Amino acid sequence: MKKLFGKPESLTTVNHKYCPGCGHGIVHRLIAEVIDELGVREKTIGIAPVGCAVFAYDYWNFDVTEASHGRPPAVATGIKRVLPDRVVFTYQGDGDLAAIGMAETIHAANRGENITVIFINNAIYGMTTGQMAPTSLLGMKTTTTPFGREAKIAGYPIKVSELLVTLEGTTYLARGAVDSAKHVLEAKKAIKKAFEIQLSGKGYSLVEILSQCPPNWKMSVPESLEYVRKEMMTQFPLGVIKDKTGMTV
Amino acid sequence: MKKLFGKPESLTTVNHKYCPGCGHGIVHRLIAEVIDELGVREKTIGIAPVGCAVFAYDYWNFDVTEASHGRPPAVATGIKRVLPDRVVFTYQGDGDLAAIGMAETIHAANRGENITVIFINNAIYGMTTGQMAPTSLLGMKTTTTPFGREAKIAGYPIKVSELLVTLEGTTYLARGAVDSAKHVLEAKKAIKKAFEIQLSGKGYSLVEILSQCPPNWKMSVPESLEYVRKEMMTQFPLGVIKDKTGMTV
Amino acid sequence: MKQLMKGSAALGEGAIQAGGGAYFGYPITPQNELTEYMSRRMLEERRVFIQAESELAAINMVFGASVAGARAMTSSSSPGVSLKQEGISYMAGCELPGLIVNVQRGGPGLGNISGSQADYFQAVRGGGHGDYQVIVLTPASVQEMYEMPSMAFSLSEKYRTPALILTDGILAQMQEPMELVKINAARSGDQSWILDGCKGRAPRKIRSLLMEEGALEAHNRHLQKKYIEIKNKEQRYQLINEQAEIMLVAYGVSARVCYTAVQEANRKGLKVGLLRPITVWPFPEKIIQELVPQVKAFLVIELSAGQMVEDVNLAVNGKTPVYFYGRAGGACVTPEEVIKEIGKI
Amino acid sequence: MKQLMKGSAALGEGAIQAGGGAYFGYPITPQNELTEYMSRRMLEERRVFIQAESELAAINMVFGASVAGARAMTSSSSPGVSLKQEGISYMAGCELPGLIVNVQRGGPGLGNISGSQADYFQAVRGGGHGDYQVIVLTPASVQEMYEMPSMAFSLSEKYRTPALILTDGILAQMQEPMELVKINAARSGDQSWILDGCKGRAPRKIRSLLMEEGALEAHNRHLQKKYIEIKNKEQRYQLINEQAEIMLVAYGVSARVCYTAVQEANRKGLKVGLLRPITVWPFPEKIIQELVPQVKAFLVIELSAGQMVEDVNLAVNGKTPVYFYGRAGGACVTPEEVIKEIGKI
Amino acid sequence: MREELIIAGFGGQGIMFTGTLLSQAAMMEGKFVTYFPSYGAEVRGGTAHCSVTIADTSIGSPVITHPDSLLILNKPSLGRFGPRLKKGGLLVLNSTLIEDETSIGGGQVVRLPATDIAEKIGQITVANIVALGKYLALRKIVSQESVGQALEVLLAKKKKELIEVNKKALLAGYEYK
Amino acid sequence: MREELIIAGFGGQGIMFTGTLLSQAAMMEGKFVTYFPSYGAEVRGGTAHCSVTIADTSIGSPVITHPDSLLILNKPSLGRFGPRLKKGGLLVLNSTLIEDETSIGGGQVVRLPATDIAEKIGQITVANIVALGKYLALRKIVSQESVGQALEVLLAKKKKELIEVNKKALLAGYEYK
Amino acid sequence: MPKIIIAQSKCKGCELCILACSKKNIRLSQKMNKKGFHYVEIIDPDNCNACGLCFQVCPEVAIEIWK
Amino acid sequence: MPKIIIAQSKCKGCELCILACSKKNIRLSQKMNKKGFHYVEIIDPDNCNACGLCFQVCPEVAIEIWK
Ligand SMILES: Cc1ncc(C[n+]2csc(CCOP(=O)(O)OP(=O)(O)O)c2C)c(N)n1
Ligand SMILES: Cc1ncc(C[n+]2csc(CCOP(=O)(O)OP(=O)(O)O)c2C)c(N)n1
Ligand code: SF4
Ligand code: SF4
Ligand code: SF4
Ligand code: SF4
Ligand code: SF4
Ligand code: SF4
Ligand SMILES: [Mg+2]
Ligand SMILES: [Mg+2]
Repeated sequence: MKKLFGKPESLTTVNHKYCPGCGHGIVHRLIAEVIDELGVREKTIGIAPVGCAVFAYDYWNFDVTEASHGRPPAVATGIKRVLPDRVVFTYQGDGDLAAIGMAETIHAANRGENITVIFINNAIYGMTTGQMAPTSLLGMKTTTTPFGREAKIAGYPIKVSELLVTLEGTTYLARGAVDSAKHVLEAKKAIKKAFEIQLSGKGYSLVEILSQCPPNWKMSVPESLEYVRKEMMTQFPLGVIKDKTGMTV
Repeated sequence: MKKLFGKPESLTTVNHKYCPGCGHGIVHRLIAEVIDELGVREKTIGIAPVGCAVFAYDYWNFDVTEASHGRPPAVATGIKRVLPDRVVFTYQGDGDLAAIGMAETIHAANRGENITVIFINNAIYGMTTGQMAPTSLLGMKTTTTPFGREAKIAGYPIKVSELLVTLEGTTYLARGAVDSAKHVLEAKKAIKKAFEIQLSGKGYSLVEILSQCPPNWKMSVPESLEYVRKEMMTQFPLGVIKDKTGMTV
Repeated sequence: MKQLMKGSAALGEGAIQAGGGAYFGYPITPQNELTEYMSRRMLEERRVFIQAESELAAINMVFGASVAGARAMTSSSSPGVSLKQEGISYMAGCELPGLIVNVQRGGPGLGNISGSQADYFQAVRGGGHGDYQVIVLTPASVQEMYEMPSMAFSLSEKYRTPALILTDGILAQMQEPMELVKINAARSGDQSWILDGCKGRAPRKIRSLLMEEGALEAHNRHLQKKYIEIKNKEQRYQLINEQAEIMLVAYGVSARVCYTAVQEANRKGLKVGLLRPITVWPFPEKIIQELVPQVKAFLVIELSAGQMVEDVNLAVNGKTPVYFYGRAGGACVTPEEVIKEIGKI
Repeated sequence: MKQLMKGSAALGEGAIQAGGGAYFGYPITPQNELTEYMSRRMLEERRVFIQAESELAAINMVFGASVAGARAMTSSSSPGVSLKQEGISYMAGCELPGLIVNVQRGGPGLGNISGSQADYFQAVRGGGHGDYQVIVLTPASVQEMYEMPSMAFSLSEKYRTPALILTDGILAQMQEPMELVKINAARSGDQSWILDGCKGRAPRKIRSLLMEEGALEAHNRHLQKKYIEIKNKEQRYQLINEQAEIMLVAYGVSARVCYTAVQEANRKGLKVGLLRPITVWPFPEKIIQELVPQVKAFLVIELSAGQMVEDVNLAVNGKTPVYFYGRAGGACVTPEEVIKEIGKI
Repeated sequence: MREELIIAGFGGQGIMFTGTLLSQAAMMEGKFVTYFPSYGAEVRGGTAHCSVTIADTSIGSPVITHPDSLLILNKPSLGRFGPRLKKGGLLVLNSTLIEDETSIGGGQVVRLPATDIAEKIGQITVANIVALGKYLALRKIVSQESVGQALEVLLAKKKKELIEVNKKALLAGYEYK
Repeated sequence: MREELIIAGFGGQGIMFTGTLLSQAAMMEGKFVTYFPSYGAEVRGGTAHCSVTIADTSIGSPVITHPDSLLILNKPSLGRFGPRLKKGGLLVLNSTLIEDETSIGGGQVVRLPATDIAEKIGQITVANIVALGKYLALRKIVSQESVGQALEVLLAKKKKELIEVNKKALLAGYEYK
Repeated sequence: MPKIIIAQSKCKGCELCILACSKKNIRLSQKMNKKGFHYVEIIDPDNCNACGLCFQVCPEVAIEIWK
Repeated sequence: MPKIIIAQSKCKGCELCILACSKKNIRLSQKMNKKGFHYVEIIDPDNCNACGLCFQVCPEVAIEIWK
């Protein structure tokens, strides 16, 4: 018998601390599979964020460093410039990447750093238990928008991938989701493509993944999947937002 | 006899410390004229940046506060939310607004803060004597790009106004220049429009002004004007980049 | 009437009752409940609440709101407060009032989210650049969490320098009975520096850049004079058992631990007392100097590797032995440990 | 052969000769010449130079480059160094080596651009959060500016904690004859923590988050043990006139001022000496304690309102009088003023 | 009088509510009380617990190292907190979820099938209150009536409909033999 | 020997170059020397100045409060630095740009039309070197020859063609009566 | 016949696999694992086609499929 | 006839007004002001049409025009 599906080598056997149904675990596995498939586990350095995925270094079976909240792009820049032939990626939440880390995100993208950014957009601050994120939808009730997010007070959900489009340094920008097996497989393709771009030295790639956070959305898992499909995907349409390499996924 | 042209009331009589030919002085006057014309001098609060315009508080004849480098949008937010019926504007250089202050810039814009941002793009760090700015053109020799700005190392010139277009919070984005009397007059119209938008409560407005910095560009004043016209305007085309109000200047 | 309240909520309500007009925060454990409390209550009161994009933005929004004349505040926990240091130095330089709350957690780096007291130096020695001080208050109960914002705002305005409430994850998270007593919300100090538009007056400028020869030195002399005045007038503390031979010194949550230890030690017949600084800047050095002749030893207790103990040493200046016991990294000292340490003296 | 060199350029060249592999900076006066020097020389040497988008980004790039095994550094001046405090705390927590240069200027706030020494507390008391220390070195000549990066890198690697060179606008801007002596670039300390891909070994992790019960406390105990070892082994200083009755204590540029004052005082027959700390953390307290019996008074001179004087006081512990003279806000003390102060003792 | 109690179980078992409820009751009786939650924030999974100290005189630290009593609702919590129990202390166990039979050195171990009892009452989520009832029966720290009143205060606003079933659970635990 | 000199004028008058040149010459003569510029950075306009200390023994602070000598090339600088001159000190003035006739208490005031002389030499920008020549003639801190050699070192790389005119200016100043 | 292994100890009962399975061949168990989660189980091993959809969505990588 | 006043003390001789004047009616003076700048002067007051272009570009607001 052959193992068709199972834990990739680039994952450790440590159990996740994520809530039931959380998308983080799925994306961790996708990254690990891609790294295995590309055969780069032994030359990969990952950067874990401050967010629910802060313990990601325990889950990946390759070198991983922590970074302070919002600064993974700067840390990645430091690593990649020193070791240009290694594979360097950041894994960041929407608070990390688009709130406190917005300047670092834009500038690493603009410099066209030859790194890959995996961006988990769950429209909420998961780890700190449910505050508004820059990507929270209008009207969304969070612990810091108890009356729903109102644009006048708290601004609009930021479309990060679209925002980065105008920067010449960005090579590949795509958005996926992990609400269904179909989307999971598509997301994996985008992630793989992003890493391939890095391996061929073509510059900055970012894959945004819409991800469910049932407890902080105050929803059951099925409800949260519906929310991803009905609400999130309307605001954040799936697909390739930019591809300078001209290839399609 | 009638005074046709002269110092507006909103300027003090203090002499500028700017270098000969610098665009800052022109834009200071335009802002002062607009404020006079709108009759809002007594309810205006300006925010001076850290940059060559750091002493702007001495030049304007209304309330002005300092802000730490890059943070004028946050300071403006604090002021405007407390005093929503006052006129609040920031005056910022490209280093201040687009490098260290990028996160604050994006988020104030995204919140649609009802403020006006006057953005002096001189493609250089003037005050600190000529280092590369986020807007420095490729190939430009600065004190920190002695061999010319190279995209691989230092990234691309950022088009700030274009970058902000995707943010729903931005109401009006325009780019002008002060290389000639014609452009000066156009820039003034854009500035006036930006303040009018604030006065009517329509939200965030930003006017980017291409400005010459002869000494740090290592050029004579006429050469610097040519550089603005030939090089800067190619990379940063003049005009209205976004206008949600639908009106034209 | 008493009610159960969480420390962080009490602090938030206290700030609101004190007339806090603008709150700017960014989530971080263990101070999230404060931000969340404010997100609801400030809007209910039609005041300003913004979840800022970062701690840096938050402190600079406080700067702006303060410039505009509001009682403005921000709160965070250790890593986030590190990010505010430049802004705090600017506020001190510009002589702006304002309130910063640090709900300390275990460090350094990301550390953990347990209560800690390892940011003492940062608070009282100026973690930012330049010679400046902020007034640092340390509550030790939920009741004090509620009452201290008012004190902080008014000292801050009186002396035109930022105030910091230095608390920790334990006090912020705990609940105990407290009373929503009436809070004084009267603004104190001169207000002729506020920027609200120059109607009917000369324009005003707020700045800390002083390039003219000698100007910054003169400004620093002015600041130092003010700091000395604060040192002379505003040292606050609580003293339990004045006649004690062994005097514990502790603030905030560790003072509570010491309180239990003192009770037990006294039961055993030991002459142990507790000096609890309420202001840690200005540090209550006068009372320490007064206690020196009678006290055989000071024992400083902190949830850190030893920071406030330096202030005690500086005040005692070698005249009485000073001992230290602490636990760093988010661990909490127990009354039993304190008693054991007393035994060692 | 001697040559005239600017302090900042000397420091930059010294870092390059010491094998500095990656520099990340952001412009700020009075350290611009250092960033500019590196922008040319690092590229010439095919090493890493980035003008970061901010000081925050710069320190985190240093974090990354250090993780990847490079001798990494950043430089800034006071306000910019305040912004690095969170990052420095993370580096200390993660036990990463690295070099931070602070070319101090007048504060607080935007202040001015003259040389100053008012960030001493920030450097030695941990301006960031948590219980941590960085090794702080203070050059006093252009020659030392050149030689110190090597010392900083190797101490930093040996003990796996960041090092900081605390200098000022005067030393950075001045020129004087110096020699480009050969610099030791050998990497020191264990390197088995570097992340460069897990080829042929188990994956490595760098982190400062320690959530398991007791883990962060244990980590802090480990750190404190290391700090005590550094305190015991690495106190460095220069002592002029060991037999002096009045001992000046000063570092960096104010030590130079004192040097002139000592010469003149000696000419007048006064028994004045100078203790110049070269490391200010660890502070050379042992030599101070040794000097106590013979010295009638210490006079601490700083370009600040008085910061290092506390370390002198803590070391002396009341056994000898300690005096202070300083000027804050970017003003420079003169030898005449020092002599006048000596006269007052 | 001074009682230090740790309540522990899975997140979702109402651990925090049980602690707050007891604290509220103590306060209403005019006692000194502190309540301190373990904040699960920034840690997903694992157990939740809280510490309640009730005394006649004012209370120092709300952190409890060696509790007088333990109320343990799931198995992992037993492993974590069991060893910390003060010598001779009281351990109340939810035997529905904890099959463990080891005794605690010198202390009193009381097992009750709190989840089963709660299920019988018709609301599985009140197992915590059942256990609290038993605990109160053993240690008369506060009266059953005060807890009943506290329930009314705490549930008055949003969950009025749950007051009755909680009171039932409290009684069931109190009277469980 | 110890000489503290401040050189001041407009930005663009070669103030910094003059100071570096003198320092280079002093170093080449084996003397101790420190050079400290006033950094115009972050201040536009105003005057530029630098401080040069030359001595036989090692030098402490490079900051000069009361200079032994002043080399003043424009009027605003006279107002700023004149009052700081040590009693009995030397003041060399560029009389082309400074009409001022006030004397400095007790000191020696020497006026030379440095800009005029430079213009005659055919390079208005070497007025600074003319003034330096005069200063050296009065205070023989370093020899004319050393300054000549220093000129060759400093201009060797990029501005070789300017060496001669600078030497001429130096001599003209040196010999000006 | 494919072999499908679900690690009970890893499963958090999120039901994502249940929703994903085209064969509706997975259900929640009545039993709880040590972490307090009702884990899932295969209803009919013979009915599984080894399509791996359940694996794709499982955040815990709790499912292994052999054939 | 318009009156045009150029404040010599404010002028920095940047020549922007010279470049802007459609009448080519402004020139650099041989003289320097206190700040060390060659300031500008009107060549022929009668030739000025008060168009204000010089004013528009002057960074120093050194020009005043009356009519
Ligand atoms: C400087 C700093 N600020 C704030 C925090 C607290 N914090 C931890 S995670 C987080 C946000 C997490 O949200 P996100 O990045 O969206 O990740 P998620 O948990 O949703 O995956 C915050 C604000 C911190 N640790 N450090
Ligand atoms: C935190 C901090 N970093 C850096 C500086 C130094 N600094 C002053 S102005 C400036 C940039 C000026 O450039 P820009 O914003 O483009 O304004 P300009 O001078 O060109 O008008 C910098 C980096 C500072 N004062 N504070
Ligand atoms: S809180 Fe949300 S993002 Fe965090 S682990 Fe739980 S489900 Fe995932
Ligand atoms: S340096 Fe450039 S921006 Fe600054 S005043 Fe001079 S010309 Fe203007
Ligand atoms: S492999 Fe396919 S058919 Fe089999 S259980 Fe999984 S989803 Fe269902
Ligand atoms: S998807 Fe995984 S964790 Fe979720 S129920 Fe299925 S097996 Fe369990
Ligand atoms: S007003 Fe017009 S014509 Fe007259 S000087 Fe100025 S630009 Fe020339
Ligand atoms: S534009 Fe103004 S400053 Fe420039 S030369 Fe003309 S008058 Fe003088
Ligand atoms: Mg998120
Ligand atoms: Mg600029």
